[in-house]
Amino acid sequence: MRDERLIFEKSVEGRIGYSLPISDVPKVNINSLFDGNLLRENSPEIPEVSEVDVIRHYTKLSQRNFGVDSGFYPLGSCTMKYNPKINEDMASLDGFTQMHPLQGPESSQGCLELLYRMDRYLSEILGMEKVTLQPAAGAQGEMTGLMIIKAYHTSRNDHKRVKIIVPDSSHGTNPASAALVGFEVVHIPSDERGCVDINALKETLDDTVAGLMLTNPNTLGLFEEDILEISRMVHECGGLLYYDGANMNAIMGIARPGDMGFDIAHVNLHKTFSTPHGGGGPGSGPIGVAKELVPFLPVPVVEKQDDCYVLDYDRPLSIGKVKSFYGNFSVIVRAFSYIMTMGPQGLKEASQTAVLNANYIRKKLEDLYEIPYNRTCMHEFVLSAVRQAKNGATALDIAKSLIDRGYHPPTIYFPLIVKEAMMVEPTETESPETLDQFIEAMRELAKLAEEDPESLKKAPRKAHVTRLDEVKAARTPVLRWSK
Amino acid sequence: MRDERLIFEKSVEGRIGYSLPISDVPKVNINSLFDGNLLRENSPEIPEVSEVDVIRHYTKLSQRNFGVDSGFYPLGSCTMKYNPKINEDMASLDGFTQMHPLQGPESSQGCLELLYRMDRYLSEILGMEKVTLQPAAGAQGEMTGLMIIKAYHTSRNDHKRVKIIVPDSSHGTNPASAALVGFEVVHIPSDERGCVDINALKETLDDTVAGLMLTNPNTLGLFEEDILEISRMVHECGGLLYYDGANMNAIMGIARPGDMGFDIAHVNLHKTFSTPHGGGGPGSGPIGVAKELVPFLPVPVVEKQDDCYVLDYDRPLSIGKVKSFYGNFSVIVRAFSYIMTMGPQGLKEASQTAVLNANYIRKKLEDLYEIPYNRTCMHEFVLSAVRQAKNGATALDIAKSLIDRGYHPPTIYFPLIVKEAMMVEPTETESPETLDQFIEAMRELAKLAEEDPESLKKAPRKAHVTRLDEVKAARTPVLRWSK
Amino acid sequence: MKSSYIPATKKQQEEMLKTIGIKSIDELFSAIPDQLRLKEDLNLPDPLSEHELKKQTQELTNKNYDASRNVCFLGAGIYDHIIPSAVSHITSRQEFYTSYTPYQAEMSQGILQAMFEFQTMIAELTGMDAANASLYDGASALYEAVILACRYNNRNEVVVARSINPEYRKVLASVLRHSGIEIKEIDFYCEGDKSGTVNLESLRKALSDKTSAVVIQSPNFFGIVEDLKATSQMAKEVNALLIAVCDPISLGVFEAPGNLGADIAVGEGQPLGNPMNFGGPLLGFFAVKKPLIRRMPGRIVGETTDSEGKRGFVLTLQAREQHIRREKATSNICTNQAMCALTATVYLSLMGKKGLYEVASQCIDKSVYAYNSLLNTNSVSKVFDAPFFREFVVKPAIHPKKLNDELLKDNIIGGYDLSTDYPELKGCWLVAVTEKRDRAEIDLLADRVKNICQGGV
Amino acid sequence: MKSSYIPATKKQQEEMLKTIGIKSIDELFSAIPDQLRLKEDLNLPDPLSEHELKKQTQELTNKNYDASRNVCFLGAGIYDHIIPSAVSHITSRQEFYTSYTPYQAEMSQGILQAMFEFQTMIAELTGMDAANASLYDGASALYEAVILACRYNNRNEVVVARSINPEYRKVLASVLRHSGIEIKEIDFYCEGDKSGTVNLESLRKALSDKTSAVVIQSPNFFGIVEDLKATSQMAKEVNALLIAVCDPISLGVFEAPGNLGADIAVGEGQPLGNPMNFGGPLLGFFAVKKPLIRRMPGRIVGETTDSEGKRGFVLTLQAREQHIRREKATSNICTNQAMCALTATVYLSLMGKKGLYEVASQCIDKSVYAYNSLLNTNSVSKVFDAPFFREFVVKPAIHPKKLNDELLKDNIIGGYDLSTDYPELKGCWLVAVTEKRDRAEIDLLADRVKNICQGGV
Ligand SMILES: Cc1ncc(COP(=O)(O)O)c(C=O)c1O
Ligand SMILES: Cc1ncc(COP(=O)(O)O)c(C=O)c1O
Repeated sequence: MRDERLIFEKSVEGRIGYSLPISDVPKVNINSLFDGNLLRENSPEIPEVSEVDVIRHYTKLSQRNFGVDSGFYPLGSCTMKYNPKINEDMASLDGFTQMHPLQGPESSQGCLELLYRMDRYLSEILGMEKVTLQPAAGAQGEMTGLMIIKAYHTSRNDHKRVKIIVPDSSHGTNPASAALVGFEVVHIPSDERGCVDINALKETLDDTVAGLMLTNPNTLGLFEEDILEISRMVHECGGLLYYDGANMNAIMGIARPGDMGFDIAHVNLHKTFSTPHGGGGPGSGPIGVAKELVPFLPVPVVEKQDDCYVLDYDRPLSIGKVKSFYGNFSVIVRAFSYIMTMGPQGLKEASQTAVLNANYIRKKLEDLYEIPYNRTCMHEFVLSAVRQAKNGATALDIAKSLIDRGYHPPTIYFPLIVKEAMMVEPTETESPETLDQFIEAMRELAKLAEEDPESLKKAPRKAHVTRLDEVKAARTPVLRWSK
Repeated sequence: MRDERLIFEKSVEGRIGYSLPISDVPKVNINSLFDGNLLRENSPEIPEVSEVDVIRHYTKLSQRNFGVDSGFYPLGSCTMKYNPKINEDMASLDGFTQMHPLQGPESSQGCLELLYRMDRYLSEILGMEKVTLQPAAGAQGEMTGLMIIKAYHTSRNDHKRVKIIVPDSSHGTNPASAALVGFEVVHIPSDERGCVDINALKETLDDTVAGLMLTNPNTLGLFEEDILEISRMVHECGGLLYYDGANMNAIMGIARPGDMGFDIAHVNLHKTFSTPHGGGGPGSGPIGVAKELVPFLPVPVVEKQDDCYVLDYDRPLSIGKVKSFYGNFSVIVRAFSYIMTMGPQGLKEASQTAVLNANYIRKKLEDLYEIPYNRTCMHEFVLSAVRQAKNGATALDIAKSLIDRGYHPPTIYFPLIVKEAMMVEPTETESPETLDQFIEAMRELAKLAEEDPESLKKAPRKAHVTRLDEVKAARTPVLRWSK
Repeated sequence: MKSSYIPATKKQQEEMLKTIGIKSIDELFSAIPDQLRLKEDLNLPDPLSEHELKKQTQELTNKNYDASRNVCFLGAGIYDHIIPSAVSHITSRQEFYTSYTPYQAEMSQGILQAMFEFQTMIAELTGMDAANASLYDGASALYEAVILACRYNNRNEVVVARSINPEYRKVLASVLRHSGIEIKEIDFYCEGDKSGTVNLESLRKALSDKTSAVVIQSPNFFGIVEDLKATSQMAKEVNALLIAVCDPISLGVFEAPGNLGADIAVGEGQPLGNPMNFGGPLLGFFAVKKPLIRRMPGRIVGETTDSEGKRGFVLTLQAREQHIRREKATSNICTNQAMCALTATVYLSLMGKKGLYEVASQCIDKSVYAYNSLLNTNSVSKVFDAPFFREFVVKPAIHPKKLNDELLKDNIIGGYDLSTDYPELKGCWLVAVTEKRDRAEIDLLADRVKNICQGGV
Repeated sequence: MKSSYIPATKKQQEEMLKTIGIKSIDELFSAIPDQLRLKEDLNLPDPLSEHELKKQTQELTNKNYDASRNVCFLGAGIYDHIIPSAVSHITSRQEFYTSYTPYQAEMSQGILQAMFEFQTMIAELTGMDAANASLYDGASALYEAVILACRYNNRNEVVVARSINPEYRKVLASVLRHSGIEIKEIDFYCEGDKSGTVNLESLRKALSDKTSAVVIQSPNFFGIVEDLKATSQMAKEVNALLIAVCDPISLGVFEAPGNLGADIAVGEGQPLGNPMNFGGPLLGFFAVKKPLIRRMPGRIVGETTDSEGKRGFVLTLQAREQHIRREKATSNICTNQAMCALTATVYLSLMGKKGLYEVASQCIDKSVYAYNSLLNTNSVSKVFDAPFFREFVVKPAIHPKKLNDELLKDNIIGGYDLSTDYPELKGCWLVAVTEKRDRAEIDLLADRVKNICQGGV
């Protein structure tokens, strides 16, 4: 418990933690084989520790971390649902983990079949024609989708389309991805209902618009009711619609981006399809596209020929590659297992329950917290701690106080259009009892925020550290240990 | 953190945590197939929880437990050494875990080969002729050995040998096993050096003595220097010598029970051979025997015939079976992996380091704690907290205070011949830094015991519970949850 | 090469030697007479690296025909049930499996609470008042039960049905050989609608005021459900205890022995989520009615409170145990099978009331289907008449051993050859069909049996 | 059947609906226009139970030829190294893998500290001042580096050696296509003792004051160690940055790019304990010299103190990132490859200074042995002259594709066919030999190659 040294600080000269075969081939004299300049002068400071040291060190670190398996994790927009254990088992089969990506189709039919089937399943779920599994995460999916948008317009010799429209409530990756692909980003405001301001959109639309990025339900957890109108408008002016699938957990089996008029949609397997987020990743961000965009998909595309699966690289209109090989395969295996065990009804039930859970919490908190757009929400909702903040306890203080009560706090200060935002996404894998306990904690904190806001400012008190100084960290960055 | 309910208290009617195939055979009407009396009237109160509930519940429980991977665990006599991870991997291979014990030798050659090789390796380490791997733990090994002693004397028509001698410092399983097999137990005292009192032994020896049980080094961590004399005496009077192998970690590759004159020896794979103890088990307690006792070993014995391994049941003098099948196979796999990765020098180095570590701690604590038999010890030593106890802080209080400092306490109040005993066994897998920190903690506590003994009585304060009332638990036993 | 499991470096060891005041590690061993000191290394293979070990071990497993690559119809006390994936994700938590007996309760609340839950589940399943925290296996649980009974009522005869697991009977016989306890074995009906169940007439005859206990298993070794109630009434008449050997999965549908008059219920907990593991480790469970609680063998966890009144758990009733009572202890057991008990606890939590019932009833459905399918081949014949659970006896046209050898070629692990243990059942074959088997596998079995028996291949 | 992952029971859901004040779950979706509401279930397979999924998935893996059952000599950027067992015992800790980006530092100190350690190790290996906490893969790390460089010095040409991984070149090309950044590719020497390394004359010619950065890989795609120093001097002359693509294992023996003039070091961290996983997830690492720190893409962990002065770790320099800066962010990356970075950290901790050197030098010993063995068969011919690390190019007598097909029959996964990416290397074969291969395997390879090329089988 007391020990929080870095692994480097546990290093002892000469100690070893590895077990390697003794080489049974002749030893090469490295010094005579290579020019001396090429060889390392000083060994890197990699710690010298035993296996025992390593296991204890990282076991201890794990105990200082909080995951979904530790408890409720209503981090809005991130869909921190429970990650079924069987999926982990399937992803760790030697027959998957020990496959080299360049073996060739003959010796990797199992992998290719799985990728092919995932393309089919995700296409069905998204209402798209075809899916590429190459992008490593949502943001890379966005980049890929935007590259396809660019390629599409270019292929039509329509070179003036330099703008991508994003709502002001959108996630930061949307504008950042657009910029990465060389688009100009145009923000449009939300209306008083928290949705795309149709008039503002109308004003923005012209023949310089390459496309619109939208997440639906949006980051306020609200379904864009005018979506058909929006997509008509964008299409009419010659733009394409990109669907940010981060919020797909609200609508699986209920509605599909393809039917809404979206031309491209990504889906975060690490959110909606229950693959673990792993302290920040890896994720997987496949994108599906409408029929006319299929030629632009990254290479290779997995195709089925008779009973064989092949990798098709011969696609002249393809945007090329966005990532090495075929995507985050082992993440895809987990999502595949998830779809296979949930089935169509299971996925729908997941979304229904996720939405029910979010509305339940919303209803039970609406008297104590300001909820700027307070109507039936989808799988998440955003409350505002403005009332509490006025009294001195900000969203941040409430978040830190939740830590002491054993909860991971909701996402805070996002979306940017809500002051003192707390974005609550319970997911379907939480029991009503857990929701009730969380509600209770939030209500208690609202009360405390009134009676003793100072006490919230001192939180957390029960974590392994008290509140950390982020300003100091950024002002004089210490980004590595040094001897 | 706050949640410490029982799994039963989390049950919600109708909730499920299982995933089973839907039966694809005709449904049988159980009520018409079986007599109504035979069928269950009320369902058992097995909790109704989801997979999420189960994972969180037991993950949380695990976090309230302390293992070797959590830190130093100098529980004397139990050899809590580090359990290498590769051994776990080997034991969890489908090719082992999914083997049915009654498949027959044709389809289980891999298992049988492993058992055969373990017999050979352990025989070599113990200096014995042959080893049976059947006993599930040390105590069952003792029982088996004592049954062999009985069978041996009986086979010689020597029916008057009804006594088993055990030293007063011996582990409780020794006399208990002897009683189980129907022997009369005779305790002999230790001498002032902490060893078998040769004179007392001499007086006890006669033709009613079936055998002597001894652990060497003994439970004080001292090597019985007169072992050759002792074994000569016992053998001369017609008795056999049983070696309690709990302390083998002191002498692997250095000395062998067989060479000392022992006729039977068990070894605790879960101690010396690094298999995890699992919150109390499973263990494995193979026994090796000298040549003349081989016919009495339990059936079946694994034999090698040409290149095949067979199970030999045709052994007329065998004591029969002491356990189902062939022993705790998956524990044996771990020990096999351990021996294979350590090799002969590695095992010796393990014992040498274990002994060095114990003497190092002993030396560094001898000024502050009473050490009744203070000379070079083997892999463990026993100190006495009498000095501290006089001042009000007992061995128990010191133990509980160690918990707050992040250590598992040593074994306390054993062996019975030392007052306020604390039996410290560091093992070889602890680093000198860890030993130094533990020494520091023990020295601090000795000081506190002088200055503020009351503070030790309040320990532990940092564990998940404060000191628990054991008397209450025993007086009014609550051994199960009820609705 | 230095072992990666031993952290002390040469240099550190030198310093430690200095502290101790000696020159070499060898000096530490001077108490060992020189003639006992090994002069050479042990004759063991040179050490392997992890990678080499993995390769060699995989070669070993390749010589095995395991139930992940073969379809298993073998039972006879150890069963190939479905094990939920979540189980091993819990039991592989280091804080559990690298800990030991929770002598220090305050830092072992995790395993203590889990054992308390285990005891509760076993008590619930068996309908008893209390259970311990595990014994080595079903066989050892049985000998402990018999010893308890004989000490309790000071009698020294036990009456044991021959229809209990022969492995248990063998262990019982060898462990009790020198104990002064006499075992009387009771045969089973070979004909009629009770065929395969214990012969109640023989049982009645065997009972006397010397009888300490009656031991009966249900479902018995042939898969047949015994009439525990009748047996217990007979036992009560001579004031003997009833020891019921039971299968935990079957207790999802069958009446608990505790409700049928059993005083002690023991059995094998392997089917509760534990892999077959070539027969070990297993999980002996042990449950009793109230009067026997303080006579139970093994570890027992009890509820208590901490100094602040908070609920907590400790090892309790330790005065029964060997480390306190030595030769007067109720048993010699020390290390037990805690991890297997944890496995069972997690398994049962996942299955829940409903899942356990589902497993048990699928075992019935599928074994009945297999029984009928086999009989329909006309290559096997009926042996017993009473209804069974998960397992049944038939007599194939060719010898079971030969039949199994042939089936193995089709990656089928056949049933148990009863000839070994029951001369009267020569040529009989005990076939187990759990919920893990599907129709296609059962159909394949029937098809292959038919072909093999009819001389085809 | 109800999913075991959704705890709310029907009854509980009814009560929740009541609280919300509606009658059915459907009402919650009334904001969705009716014409968009699916009227039928999705066309997906019916749900499988765990057991069925396991069986079906095993059938899938059986169609693969994986490196646990076949001997792998394939590299080309992804390597089959030995992975210590302890690695997955850590990365499978639920507290790690079920957590997400540590936005709430106080309850995420575990992953934050581990990432801080990762950053330190990468900085140490590469000889740079700071590293980030991971990017998607080597290829994405490279495009991020190029973008950084162009924004940093406001130039828009990058000079890229053709001897870098073709997969990276392809990704670079597609991502930069519309960025206004121009890529100039530089060939490699085809003859002489520098054959296989970047053509320094061509490189010099390509450089100008428009050059933002030079991209070079060492060991390059052919396994050959490049002269980074010479390259960096040339880059410096035109004030361009040097971006070094490097292999982390090789840095156990070769000089760190940071000490040879590199401004940015990127690469693929898969060889550090991450399984090949059919190419994903991988681990992009990214390290820079001081002036570029605040321009790095991705998450960065920094040290700080808590309110009591205790050391702690937080995500820092977030003003670079998309969630704050939106379109002005240094990158769009959000979810990264944290678990792969953790894997690498645990791997490196286990290997230590000495183990890493041992792995690297065994790679050299074994690849040299394999190279010589293959040449000795007279069935393959030399292609390049410069010394290599772990991987080398030869030209077999028959086409690599054909050769690989034959080798597979002997459970050997052959080398990479260079024809695809390098027309000038038609018929050439890139063979990787890690420390995991032993002499017998290499001898078998040579023997089989000889036989196959000479028409035998
Ligand atoms: C609404 C939204 N869009 C896009 C993303 C980006 O996805 P990823 O993190 O997988 O790159 C996120 C992720 O946090 C998100 O919440
Ligand atoms: C000295 C001694 N003998 C015997 C035993 C009994 O071994 P087991 O617990 O494996 O039954 C022990 C175990 O604690 C012991 O320490």
